[in-house]
Amino acid sequence: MGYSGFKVIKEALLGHKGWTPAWRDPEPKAHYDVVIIGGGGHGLATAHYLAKVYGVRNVAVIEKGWIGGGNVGRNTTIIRSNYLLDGNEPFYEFSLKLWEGLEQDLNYNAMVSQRGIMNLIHSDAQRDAFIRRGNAMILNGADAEYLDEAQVRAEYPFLNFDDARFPIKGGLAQRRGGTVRHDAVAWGYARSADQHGVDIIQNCEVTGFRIEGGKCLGVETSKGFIGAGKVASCVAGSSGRLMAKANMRLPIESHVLQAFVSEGLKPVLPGVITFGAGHFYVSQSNKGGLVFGGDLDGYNSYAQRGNLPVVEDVCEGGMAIMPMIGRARLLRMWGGIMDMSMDGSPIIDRTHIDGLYFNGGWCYGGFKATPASGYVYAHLLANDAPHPTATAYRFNRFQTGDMIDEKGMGNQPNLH
Amino acid sequence: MFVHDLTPITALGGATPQVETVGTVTLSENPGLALASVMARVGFETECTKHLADLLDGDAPGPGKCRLHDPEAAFWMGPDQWMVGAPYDTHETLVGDLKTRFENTASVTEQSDAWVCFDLRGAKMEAVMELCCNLNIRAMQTGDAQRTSIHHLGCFVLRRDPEDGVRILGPRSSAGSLHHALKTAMVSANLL
Amino acid sequence: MTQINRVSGGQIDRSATFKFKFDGKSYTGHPGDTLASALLANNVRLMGRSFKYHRPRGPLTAGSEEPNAIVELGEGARKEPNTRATTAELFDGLVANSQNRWPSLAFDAMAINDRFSNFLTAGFYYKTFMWPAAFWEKLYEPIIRKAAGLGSLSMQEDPDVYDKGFRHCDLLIVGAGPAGLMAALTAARSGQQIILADEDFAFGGRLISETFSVDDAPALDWVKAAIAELSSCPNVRLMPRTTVIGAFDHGIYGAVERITDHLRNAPAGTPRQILWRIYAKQTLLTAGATERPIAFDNNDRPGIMLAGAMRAYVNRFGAAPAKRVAIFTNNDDGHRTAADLHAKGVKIASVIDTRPDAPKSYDYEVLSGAQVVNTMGRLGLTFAEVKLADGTMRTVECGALGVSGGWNPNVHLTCHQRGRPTWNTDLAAFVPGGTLPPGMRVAGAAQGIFSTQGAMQSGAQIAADMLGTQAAPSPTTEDAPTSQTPFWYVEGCSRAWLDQQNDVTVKDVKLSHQEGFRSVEHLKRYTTLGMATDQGKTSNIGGLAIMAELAGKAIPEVGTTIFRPPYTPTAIGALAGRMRGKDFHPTRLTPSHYWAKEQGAVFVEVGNWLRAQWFPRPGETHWRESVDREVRQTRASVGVCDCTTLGKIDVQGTDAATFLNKIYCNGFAKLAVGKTRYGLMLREDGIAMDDGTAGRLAEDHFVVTTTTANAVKVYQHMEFLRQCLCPDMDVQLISTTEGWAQYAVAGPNSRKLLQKIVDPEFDISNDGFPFMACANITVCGGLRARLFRISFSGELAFEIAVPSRYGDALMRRLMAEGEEFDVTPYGTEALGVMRIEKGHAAGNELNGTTTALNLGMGRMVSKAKDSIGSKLSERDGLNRADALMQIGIKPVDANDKITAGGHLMAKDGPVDAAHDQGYVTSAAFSPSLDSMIGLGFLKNGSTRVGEKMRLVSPVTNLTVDVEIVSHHFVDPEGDRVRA
Amino acid sequence: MIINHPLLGPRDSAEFVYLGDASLIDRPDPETATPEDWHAYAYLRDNVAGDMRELWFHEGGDRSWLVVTRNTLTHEISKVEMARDVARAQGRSK
Repeated sequence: MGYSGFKVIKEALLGHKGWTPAWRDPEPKAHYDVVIIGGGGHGLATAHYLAKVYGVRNVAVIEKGWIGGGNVGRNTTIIRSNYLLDGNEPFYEFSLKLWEGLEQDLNYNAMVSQRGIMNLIHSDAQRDAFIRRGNAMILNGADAEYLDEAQVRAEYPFLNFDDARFPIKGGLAQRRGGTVRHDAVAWGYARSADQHGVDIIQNCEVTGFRIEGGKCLGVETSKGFIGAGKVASCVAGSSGRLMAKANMRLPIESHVLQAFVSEGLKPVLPGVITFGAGHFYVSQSNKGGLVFGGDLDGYNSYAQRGNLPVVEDVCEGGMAIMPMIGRARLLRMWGGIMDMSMDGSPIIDRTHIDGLYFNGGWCYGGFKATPASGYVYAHLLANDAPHPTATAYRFNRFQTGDMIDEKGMGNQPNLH
Repeated sequence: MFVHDLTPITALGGATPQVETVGTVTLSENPGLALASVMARVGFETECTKHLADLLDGDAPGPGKCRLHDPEAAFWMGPDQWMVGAPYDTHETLVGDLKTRFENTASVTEQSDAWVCFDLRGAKMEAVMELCCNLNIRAMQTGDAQRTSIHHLGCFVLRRDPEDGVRILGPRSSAGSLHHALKTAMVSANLL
Repeated sequence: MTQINRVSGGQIDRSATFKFKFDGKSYTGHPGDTLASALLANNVRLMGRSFKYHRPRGPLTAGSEEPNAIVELGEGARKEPNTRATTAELFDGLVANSQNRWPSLAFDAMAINDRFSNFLTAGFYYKTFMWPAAFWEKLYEPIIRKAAGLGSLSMQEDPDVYDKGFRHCDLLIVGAGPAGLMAALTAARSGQQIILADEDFAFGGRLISETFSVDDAPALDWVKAAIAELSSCPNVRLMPRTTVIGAFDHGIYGAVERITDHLRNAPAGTPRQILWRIYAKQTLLTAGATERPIAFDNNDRPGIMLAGAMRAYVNRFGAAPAKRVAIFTNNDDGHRTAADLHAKGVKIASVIDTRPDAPKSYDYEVLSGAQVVNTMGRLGLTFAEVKLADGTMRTVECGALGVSGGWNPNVHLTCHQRGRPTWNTDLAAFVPGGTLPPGMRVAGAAQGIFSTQGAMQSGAQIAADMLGTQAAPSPTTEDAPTSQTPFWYVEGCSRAWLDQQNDVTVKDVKLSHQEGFRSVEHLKRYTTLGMATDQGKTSNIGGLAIMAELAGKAIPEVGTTIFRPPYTPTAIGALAGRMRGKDFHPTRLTPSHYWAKEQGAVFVEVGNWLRAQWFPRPGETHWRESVDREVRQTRASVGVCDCTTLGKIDVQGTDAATFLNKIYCNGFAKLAVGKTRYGLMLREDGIAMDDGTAGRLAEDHFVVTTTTANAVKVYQHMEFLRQCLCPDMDVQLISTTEGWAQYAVAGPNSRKLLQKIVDPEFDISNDGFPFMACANITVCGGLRARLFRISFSGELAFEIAVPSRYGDALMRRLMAEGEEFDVTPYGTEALGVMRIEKGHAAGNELNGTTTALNLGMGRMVSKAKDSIGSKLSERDGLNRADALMQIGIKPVDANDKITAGGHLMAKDGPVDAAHDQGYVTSAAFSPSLDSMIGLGFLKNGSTRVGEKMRLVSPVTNLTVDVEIVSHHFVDPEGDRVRA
Repeated sequence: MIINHPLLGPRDSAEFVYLGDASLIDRPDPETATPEDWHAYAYLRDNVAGDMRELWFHEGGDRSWLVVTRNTLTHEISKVEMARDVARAQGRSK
């Protein structure tokens, strides 16, 4: 069923009797061409593009719980493509372009809002690094804008310019960056994939892989064995746990990242702001809540909850840069589990097991990457060759020494 | 002996130490300490501890403890590591004397000027410390010495005689920030 | 205006009268009132508007679970949005305003939404506003954003201060109601350390809102006696106005104590709130229960509130919700409300009880098996429409309607570590589940024990169990059975509200189910049920029950949404405490800081350090003038720079040299005593980590310096090697960064200057103290000092260190003695210029992705020994033929600008990422070359010296022709440093 | 979280700096190790959902490295050892 303003009005007048489920609730078939493990944003996007772009429709997405229950429903909803390295920037710019056409592609309003993102600069070294990054973005066809202190002040007069421990010296803006209604991304992709024939199977947990003679034949699940031509892991956050069932050790650790939302407030923040001298980034949702976050808790965890020190650390950053939020109240906090990779960049690749594919290691870049991740993963699954924008996301880069390390932190995941 | 003509300043930058009183609590900057760390050489842990015990004529302090004693005192810094304190007028000789005493059983390092020392005293001292660090200050006994963090600054807190006094050793370069943190806590504790 | 709804009794202090304002209108109240109780006393029912439909709203509750009566409290910079009138303690001069309405609360233009509610159902926005694409940001979204939100921020800096503190206890008791007080009385006798916290300003919980007696005396007397006894116990800390907001790992609880919110003017400097981190060995949750409503058509009008809340207003606050009140209940609790109100002289219009066998009353009419099916009244309730047992309809006139759908235990804290509550069929409610946070137990109503007597007994008994002591004897009091028959909503044809703040109705839940959003998390996210500032404390269960019914499942099968911290919304200022403004991070000052300030130095933040950036002299108007002069003077004669900020680590022990051999990629074993050597540290992954020097003061004693930025990281790394990789190495480490004031004395006359202060017995001539020498010396007549002959500037240079407290005096002495040489102090800018001129790598080059090879030090990585990172640095990807190499860059036209962050492209040919050849890491104007110069990395750069290229920086609109040169711009042969 | 330090007793985890899996103690023998060994040591992790042995540095305390056995699902800590003792027990020396 198509969604539109007219449809909404029609249904309103007819008492909303005509709305049907956004996706079916099918029982799994015995065999699919592709079984995607993980009904999060990336898994559902992969299904959508597999079916719609690559014409592979005999596809199942199997989800342990309810779709969209992982990080796609737990993030701070920011989209951007302000990356430095050649291995990353083209991919994230591709993603941003897909965001820009998402509603029309999905016939679902995920409220992609290109309200702009601003990275604040607090030191000369930071300025040098951001200028290098801004240039890399432009050279890769993305947009970037360098602002001096006066220009930042003109846009965000309420930031702490005059009593700052680390004064604001400028900013790097990406006007095409912004936010998206995160849950709607999962629902929109699910609805579209479903309409293209994909089976979305919820409450179905993968208990193991059936691997014979070095080939993956399918997955054992809580709803029985499901055969598959190709099995695609797409469970960032739980990659370690899942791939262990295939006896794989990964260059990945699972860490908890907390996110926060304030009570609803009348509009104060036009765009997204990232504090460069503390752990704090913030935007304001369309409902009025300040949505903000900071750094990882820092220790391995699968617990989807964090602890107080990081909550305080983030709020300290918030008060340092936006001292007028002192009387705004933190309403809710939650934790998501990140696949923290060894160089801070993702992995989208075949595994050494024939027919078993992997997509993970998203660190906290996952949400903004959702469309491109699905697209290039679909490309890899359909063609057995990496998409041009994702050629660097290989397992073997750590063996060859071709790390993609934006932050320059090395093989310590909790620092990325 | 030492006739050099350079005038020292205190950690807070003054010619004389600062003393502040808020309500019942007094905070005094104390420049009167010479300090040296003593770290046992591998294989000589026992001998080193023995030397330290002799120096303090008593036991060498164990984990979380300090030995309050004159002229030299010491507190535990880490496994086989102690900080020895003595009156400041020994600062030129302290390290040398310790090296002679400990011989090859320990590595001795000058620490006198690495730290700012504050003495915090008064009836509401515990209330002040509660606002500063996560030590269970009310449970600490005289002779307890813990490292803790005060407003992101790594400090040693020594619970001293009399009962209402603690000595706080913090990083010298941040003396001003530490002083500010302690003072604001004193003001709050006094109003609560 | 008089308080026409005041009734007798209650715990307000009638001897004092407070004046306060709501929406500009003046009212009076008494100490002990909340804003809501005072407004009700003044016959004000309308206190807010709902989020979506802007429906008129009054208080639903008398506590922190309030969804409706939320206001902007205070004015100016102290304005506090979204404050619950039901918990805001009244004080004289309080000013509050309604929010989310325009132009006024009574006439809200946005209420138009209510007319269109049929179009604005759950999730409608996902289905429209999609065409044309560009219109979303331009048209639709701005309208939606403007309409959204509740209260508004003042946009001024919060003028109040907040503290954070730490407390430790053996038992933390959360909630000072009947169970909590009994638990505390029991625990107090154990002599262990006890904290009793309650979010309310008065202890007692339900006891102070009820009329029943305890041990044949008014409950309030018992509460007072209990508090008196507890106050007299030195081991008990009572914390009223303290909300325990979260249960975190291993018994750490967050609690916010409100210090001044209820005071008109607190003494200056008093913290507004304190965030306590409570370390509790054990915790007893006695947080009571929250009453739940029944959904029926138009159940959201001002005047409709929970029956238990009505009792609180009448019994505790002496404020009747209206003159004429009706009750709608499915349990005996509603009848208790009717009786209490009746006793206070409030007219009970009738009690509508869904049960056919409802208890009778002689005082007022009881309608058994009846239901409220609709209500009327534009800005406040006027009539309730009742469907009687026989199906006939009846209109009941009333200004308030008390609704009682039973009670839900406050299980929130038990869920903070993702434990799920379990369904109790007798109570038709969720009770604390099997997996509580370790160390936590639950008693009283929070555990589902709803009788007061039972709650008191359980509180005492469980506290006794936890502490291994005797339970305090429980008094005899109300002990009614507390089974609850579930009754969630009245089938209707209009809208019945579940989440009153977010305007989620029964219809929305049905639509959610119809569209396949059936898991409880989907329901919540699709309809926004329970996402409002009250976190669904009164609404989640109703939505859940209806979804269960639609899905034909039992409620527990549908599941429950996990309650997350904080228990109630918490001021961000309180969570930040003192770490804001200039106190955000501690500030580190160098030993010469006070002197530099006297000189009028300009300072810059370098990590937590403040360093002198340059020293302007009279007449110098632009920073470049000062910096250029500092460079010229230093290179021409002598300059002094405070380099204390460099990390210093004392490395001692018989294995010290072996240890450094492992830490540095180049060799240190053979370094002679009295010599210093440059060292490069790699991470285990083969990337450069840090660089610095190590001076050997004795066979078994080195002094290692690190960069300012990496001092802490390098120390950790060394301890890791010492303790985890080489546990038997005889090496001892300690930081001495703070202990020594260290100054670089650089320039052709640096030796002459130093000779004036170094004591004569020390020979610092070029033969006596050659390049890279180091020694313990004395200065100024015997002060112990350390001298290193090392150079960052490329000049003949020394670094001299004295104990920190003498640093100030030494700097003054160097300046005085240096006058004859026209000595200059120089700051970080000149330091940077000179190191770029010399081609020394610094932070911009050691950026965490560069190798020794990139830095032009590939040959330094010794193959003769094992060192951290040497093996992985051999990987192909780090040793490609076209690897980036450090180079120097000069504009072809000396007047052109060079910018760090610019990228290097072939002189002609396309400018894009595909043709990127390298980038500029550092740039500065070089007074020595009278041109801008830069350092950078270029593919295969070492072989491309002399090549002309294009430097592009589109983000700063710069394109410059540049020449690739050696990165040693000044004195490439190093003659000066050896002079 | 609270880490029960073998020498100092219960200490807030905020005083510590986290490194990662305790397998980082098992640095390959430079004489015999293959590139694969180095790759596995530096980059591959078990990342267990359950009891994990991990390295914490007591930055704000006695500067000891600790090996903490902690459950990554519940955060429960079942064992805390001095890393130096662990390293010796695993045969590391100089």
